[in-house]
Amino acid sequence: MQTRTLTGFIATFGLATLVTATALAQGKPGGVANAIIQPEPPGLMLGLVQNGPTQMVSGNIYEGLLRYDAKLNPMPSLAESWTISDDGKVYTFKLKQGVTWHDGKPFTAADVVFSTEFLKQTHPRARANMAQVDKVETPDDHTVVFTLKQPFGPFIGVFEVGSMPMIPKHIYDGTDYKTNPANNTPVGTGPFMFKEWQKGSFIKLVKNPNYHVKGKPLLDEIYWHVVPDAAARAVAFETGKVDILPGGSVENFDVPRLSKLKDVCVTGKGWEFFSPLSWLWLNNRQGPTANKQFRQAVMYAMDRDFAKNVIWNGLGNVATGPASSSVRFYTDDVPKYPYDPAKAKALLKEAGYKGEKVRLLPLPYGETWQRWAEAVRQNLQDVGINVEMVATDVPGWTQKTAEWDYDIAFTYLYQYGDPALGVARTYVSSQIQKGSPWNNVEGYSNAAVDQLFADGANAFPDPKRKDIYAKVQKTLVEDVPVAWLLELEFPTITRCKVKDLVTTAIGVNDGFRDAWIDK
Amino acid sequence: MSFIVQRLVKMVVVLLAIVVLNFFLIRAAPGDPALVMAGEAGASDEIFVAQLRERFGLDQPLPVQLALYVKGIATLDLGFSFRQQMPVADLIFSRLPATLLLTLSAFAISLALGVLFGSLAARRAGSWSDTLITVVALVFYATPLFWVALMAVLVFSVTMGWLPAFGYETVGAGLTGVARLSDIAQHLVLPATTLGLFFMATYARMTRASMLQVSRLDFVKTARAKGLGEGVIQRRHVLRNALLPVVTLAGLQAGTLVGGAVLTETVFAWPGIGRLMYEALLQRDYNLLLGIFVVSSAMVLIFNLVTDLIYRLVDPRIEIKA
Amino acid sequence: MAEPVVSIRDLTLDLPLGGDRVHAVDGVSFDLMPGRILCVVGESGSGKSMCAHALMGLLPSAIKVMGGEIRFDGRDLLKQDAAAWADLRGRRIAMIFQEPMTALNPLMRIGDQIAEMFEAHGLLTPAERRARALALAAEVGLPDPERIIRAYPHQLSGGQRQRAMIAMALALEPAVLVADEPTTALDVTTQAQILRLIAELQVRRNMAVMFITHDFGVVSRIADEVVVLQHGRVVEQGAADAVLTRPTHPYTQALLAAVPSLEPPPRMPLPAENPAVEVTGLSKTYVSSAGWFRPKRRVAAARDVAFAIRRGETLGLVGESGSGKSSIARLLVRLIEPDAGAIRVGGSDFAACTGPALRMARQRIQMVFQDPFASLNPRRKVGRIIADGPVAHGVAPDAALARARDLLQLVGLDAGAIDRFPHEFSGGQRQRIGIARALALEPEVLVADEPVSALDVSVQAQVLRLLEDLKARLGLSMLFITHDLRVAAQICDRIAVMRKGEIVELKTAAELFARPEHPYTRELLAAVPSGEAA
Amino acid sequence: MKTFWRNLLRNRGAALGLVVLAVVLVVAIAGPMLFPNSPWRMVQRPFLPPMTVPGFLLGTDALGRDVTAGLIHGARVSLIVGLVSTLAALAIGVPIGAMAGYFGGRADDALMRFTEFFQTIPSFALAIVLVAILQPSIYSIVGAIAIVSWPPVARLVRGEVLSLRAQEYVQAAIVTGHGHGWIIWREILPNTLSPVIVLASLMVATAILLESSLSFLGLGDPNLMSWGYMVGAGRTVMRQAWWITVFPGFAILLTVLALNLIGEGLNDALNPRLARER
Repeated sequence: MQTRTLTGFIATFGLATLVTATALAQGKPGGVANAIIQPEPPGLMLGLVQNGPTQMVSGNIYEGLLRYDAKLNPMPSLAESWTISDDGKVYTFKLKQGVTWHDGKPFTAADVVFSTEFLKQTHPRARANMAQVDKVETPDDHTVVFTLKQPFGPFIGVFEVGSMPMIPKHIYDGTDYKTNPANNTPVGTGPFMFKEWQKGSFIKLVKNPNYHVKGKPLLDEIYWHVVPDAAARAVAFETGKVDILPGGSVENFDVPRLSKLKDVCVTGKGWEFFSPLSWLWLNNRQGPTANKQFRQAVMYAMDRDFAKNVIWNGLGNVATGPASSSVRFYTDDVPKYPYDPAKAKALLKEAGYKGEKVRLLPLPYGETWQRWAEAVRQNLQDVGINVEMVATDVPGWTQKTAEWDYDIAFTYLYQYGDPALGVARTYVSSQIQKGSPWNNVEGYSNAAVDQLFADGANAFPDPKRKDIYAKVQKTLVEDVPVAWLLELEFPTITRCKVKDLVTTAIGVNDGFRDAWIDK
Repeated sequence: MSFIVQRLVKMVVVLLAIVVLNFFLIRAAPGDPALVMAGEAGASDEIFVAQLRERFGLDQPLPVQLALYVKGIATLDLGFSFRQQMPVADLIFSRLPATLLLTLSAFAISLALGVLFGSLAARRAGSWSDTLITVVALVFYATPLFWVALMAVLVFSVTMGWLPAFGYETVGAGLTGVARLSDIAQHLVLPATTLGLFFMATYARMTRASMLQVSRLDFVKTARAKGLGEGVIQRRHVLRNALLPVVTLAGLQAGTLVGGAVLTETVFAWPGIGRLMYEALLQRDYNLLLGIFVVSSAMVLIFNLVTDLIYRLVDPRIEIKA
Repeated sequence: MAEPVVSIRDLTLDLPLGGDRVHAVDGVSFDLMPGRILCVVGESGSGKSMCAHALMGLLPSAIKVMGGEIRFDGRDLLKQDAAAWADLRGRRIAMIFQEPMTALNPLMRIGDQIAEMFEAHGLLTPAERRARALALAAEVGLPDPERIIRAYPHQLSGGQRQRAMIAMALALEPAVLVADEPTTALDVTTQAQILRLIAELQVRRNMAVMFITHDFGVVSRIADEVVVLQHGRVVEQGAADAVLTRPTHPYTQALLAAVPSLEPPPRMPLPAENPAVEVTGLSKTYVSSAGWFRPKRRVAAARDVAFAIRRGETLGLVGESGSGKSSIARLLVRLIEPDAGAIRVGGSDFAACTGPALRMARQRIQMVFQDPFASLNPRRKVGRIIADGPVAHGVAPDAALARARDLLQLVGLDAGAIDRFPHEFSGGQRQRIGIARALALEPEVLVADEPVSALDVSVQAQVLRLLEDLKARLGLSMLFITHDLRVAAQICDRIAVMRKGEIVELKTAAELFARPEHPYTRELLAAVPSGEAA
Repeated sequence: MKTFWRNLLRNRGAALGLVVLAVVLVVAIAGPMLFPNSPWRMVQRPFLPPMTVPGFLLGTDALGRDVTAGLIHGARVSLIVGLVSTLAALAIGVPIGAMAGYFGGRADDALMRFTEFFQTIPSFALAIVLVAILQPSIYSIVGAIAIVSWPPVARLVRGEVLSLRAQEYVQAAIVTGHGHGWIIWREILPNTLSPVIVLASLMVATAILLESSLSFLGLGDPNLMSWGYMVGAGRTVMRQAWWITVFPGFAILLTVLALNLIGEGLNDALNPRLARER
């Protein structure tokens, strides 16, 4: 098999080394980091639980084969190098030597194979990604070869710790994964080890003294504090109890105030991999929202700049279409929907809308989303849409969207850097399946779009994909299957003495490896 | 003793009824734990949700689920938390001490201050100071609790820096012994006072009304006719008798407090049971939620029993009346 | 003659504005002499209690002292401050109250409450106080004093409680004892004992006693001197025998005349066959639920009770509290369910009726209640109260109201009363309304449960006369329940004496008073304070 | 009636409470006429402090909505929540209490076990669960508040009925041959009115507070601008814009305080013995 080394690899490897080197030169060892974790995660076993807070904490306990920089270029982690065959079907990873699990057992290729199998059973995203894999082989203890059924463009981008964490075979093999007692004391290869979890209070991680990167990590301990009330979290930061507010841990309205405090640094970086994009699900099946002109009217009716400036304090960008601007193959060469109530009214008239009641489901994620829904409701009411807000909690929202019991519903989704991973699922008709809130919930069905997304995923190499995705984006924006709102930005607020926390595309989730505190 | 046995039997019946009611109530809510977890995972497919449902036993018919749960309860097994991957009992009992500490302190504060204010107001009934005391006691009741809590944090933690704003103890300080106790006590001050002041009004009102009623009774006249000083009359004759209904109320409230401190626990990040309940509800963690209801209801029943026993000690007449 | 201990001069007390008169007490003067008992007599609202409270400095805040003085120990009691009063009360002037149950703190042991007298005045050590409490308990004749001083008030009988109160009052050997209707709430036999005790003690201690009462029987038994109050004024005062035997003021004369005689008036015997009501084997036992450390308690309210009420007859049912006489009344009208027995009214067994049949049968046997204040719904107009019954039994509302007017006139009230509320009437008037209500259904039998015991003597006589009159005019039969043998003597054809749920003796009134057979009957008769004896 | 008002007004607290409540009622009834626009309209710059721009006396909230308009429209919603939920609680509690007290025996036992059962479940927790289950709306909120607040009513009414049942006028009605329904409705219930009114006035206050607490947890009706909703929504920005929470919070405080003072005054005034001694 002919292989070639990706040029990007050299570049990134070099960069990574450089970053490491500078960090080493500057970083001061020691110290304790106090961060907020919100909400309290249900568990820390990353293979079993994948929600945001779990990723945030456990991303520092477990590791994936790769890490990604802000441009989503792969960097070595447990794999020190990798090659991709010319036909884009064979991926060979060389694993780092001398890596051990927190319990001292060596990390080998067998663990990678085991993790693949494990995650196929428990991790929906990994299951989808691994479905592209024909076979996994281990020529030796430190080499893993993935052979794909067909080329899959985004495959090199799926090895981040949250998407594919490495699970210790020696602990889980042959056990019932779900009830394994080790789930409460997660064992990974990462820079920090699980120490203590007082439910409702804090999670404590301690430095892994045998970490495979020399001189890392610099911090001795991390405390993740559980503070359920947003205002109390802001107070916790102000009073110096915590120094790190990961994105989303305080209400947006508090961000400007906290940012202005002395010695406080804010960054919007660290979300490139997720590139969260918000939109309104518009139920394409029934009611006024089944009408394309009505949906376009919704786009024109919304003052998204107001939402950005007032509700999100100017953070983020107004979305142009189905892909966030940080996603690969993004294009802004699409029809535009500026705030134009007059045009919205005209379109409503054309659509023959007679003032039927339209149910609006806000996202029950706190005050920001509530205010946003109120503003959108007002926008829609102003052009004559008869909106009634339906209040729910998270399970209610999940149920209603998953069961398609809504007219308009707020949501936001991660895009995982590639349209095939994070965008297609919302628009292809094969993803119209009741019971999940994250697939093609709006019920949009367009054979041409289905075909384009199918082609895009397996086209090789990249320029081919770019053309295909440009076409898709144009079609979708014209059809308005959902009403795109904003590319969200969740600022990470820290005291400035906390250095090098956000260095990768997943930010805080694996950032503590390099972080240090300036004393 | 038959009294206690009888009460215990009644308690079991009530608890069982609570289990059954809540079992169905919770399941009537939209969404289930599998959906919630699927939702949180950010990506989901049918297999994932189905797997979760099977794992949680949600694929079984409801009566079977109920039977299994009741069977568990009968063996004092509160089941396994779907979400937190821990036995429900462990979760609850790790939180119970914090809740009891908070609520019992708040309870003591509210009772002490309430009785104090109530008796002061009663002795000056109809005067300006009566009105003033009544209004002051009511202010803390009438202001939304979370609002008072936030103000307290702003004033005493953020501005003055006197007291910690949240949590149960200083995390990571590694304190032991007396230092740890004093640390916890400092953390306790704000939440317990806020909660206590809220409940104070009820006791103040009750004490005042009760004292006014008692002070019209003949034996108070007898006490005066004896030539007792006003202080002794108020304390020994009026207050002691007036406290009987207050004891009853207190018993009812002390129990309810256990499950009712959701707001305070949320604002002060107090790792108690109320918050756990609320989170379990939002996550549709059926077993955990049911478990909390069972435990907090059991606490209510126990508190009521204790109150009744105390009442019997305090009021010698009960023996005949029962 | 000795110096008076207390001398009240021109005492004038004002009622709060809006009352039915300006002065609660108006220019009252009298003296209390050591070793003598002064009875202050009057009907309700006469101001007699106010005098007592003024003497104790325990006037309600709404009552204002307008004039006069109360001289005691060379000072004017009306001008004392709180501290001086606290010192005087209990030590120099003591008081006992009407309701011995409510006058004792239910949460304190009897001994502690007695000892508190010493404590209040800073006397003796705790151990000495206890010893004195014990001695006092013995002195007032409490049985088993060791046990009783450790008991709580509810564990004592009414008479024992009153003895405990007296023990308290005597503790510091006061110069003056104020007794505010101390025997009114007690049974006759107990009343007699307490009166004897007070009389004994005041002689032994040479106390001056101010004894408030409404009962001339009591006056005749213990008074040395009498003051008669009417509407806050003294209408007559003097030595007891003088006032009782030769009253000069018309009010006193009327009061004395109103006291029913123990001598039953002659009555025509009535035929025994075909009685209006025939009760056989009536039994009722109350079972209190078992409690802590304690088995069930059973109290027999009626044990195999049998009697008949002849047509046109008034059958009296007398007995002390707890004898079961009220239970019989309630069983008879089916307010409580009998355990066994039959109540034959006009041929059918009333005790066996149920449901709608019972409701229909009810109109044949109606009841007049004891408390004129509690027996009328305060929120319904008098007309409705009377007319409700006939309406329930199918009479047209207009006709029922018209009948209510007639009935009101029949019981001696103005027909216009139908549009007024009960609280606008006096006690006697209310009792008349209650009678009108009972008559509205045109019953054959009237059950009257202590219908006059809550009324003042003068009113009592009027109501009795009314009942007697109505009975005759309407051909009613009546079961008359009372604890007052005088009343029974006046109104009853035959009298049954009850004790512990059993009828111990049943014979004509004349015979019963002339030749009581059962020892209990004799005891009862002996205990009646007799006006004539004075 | 006249003496009742005199007694009530002689109580300073109650008089004060009546004045405040009257103002709130006037605002609730007439206010929306003065501010006909929806309080949800975003009409000015967000976070406008009070008294900086004419026409916006109390400033604007996080979206630029007029706080004054919200306060005035909220008065109606908050009062309706309080009143309706109290009426609903009475509708449950009074019959249960009346039947338990009147019939006694097994019926009493069964009904009181039922009542105790509801008292055993921590009430706020139950309210939260109920609202979450039914999903927040004015109906579910009112329903939940009613369901958690009826047991005290039942207990109170039962106690009153129990003592009234022994009253001679009730016995007279039985002897007269009236049916149970008639007796309960005509003879007994009217006489339980005073304590029930006192309790109800306190319950209205508690209901308003409960609604605000539910709003704090995000369980308010998002279509109705109530005071609770305003306080709940404004508390996250309390540090930047105190006026968003302070004004509605103060409105709640005043109303609840007024209702409590009135309740206490009623208690004193309806208790004739106490009233006379004053």
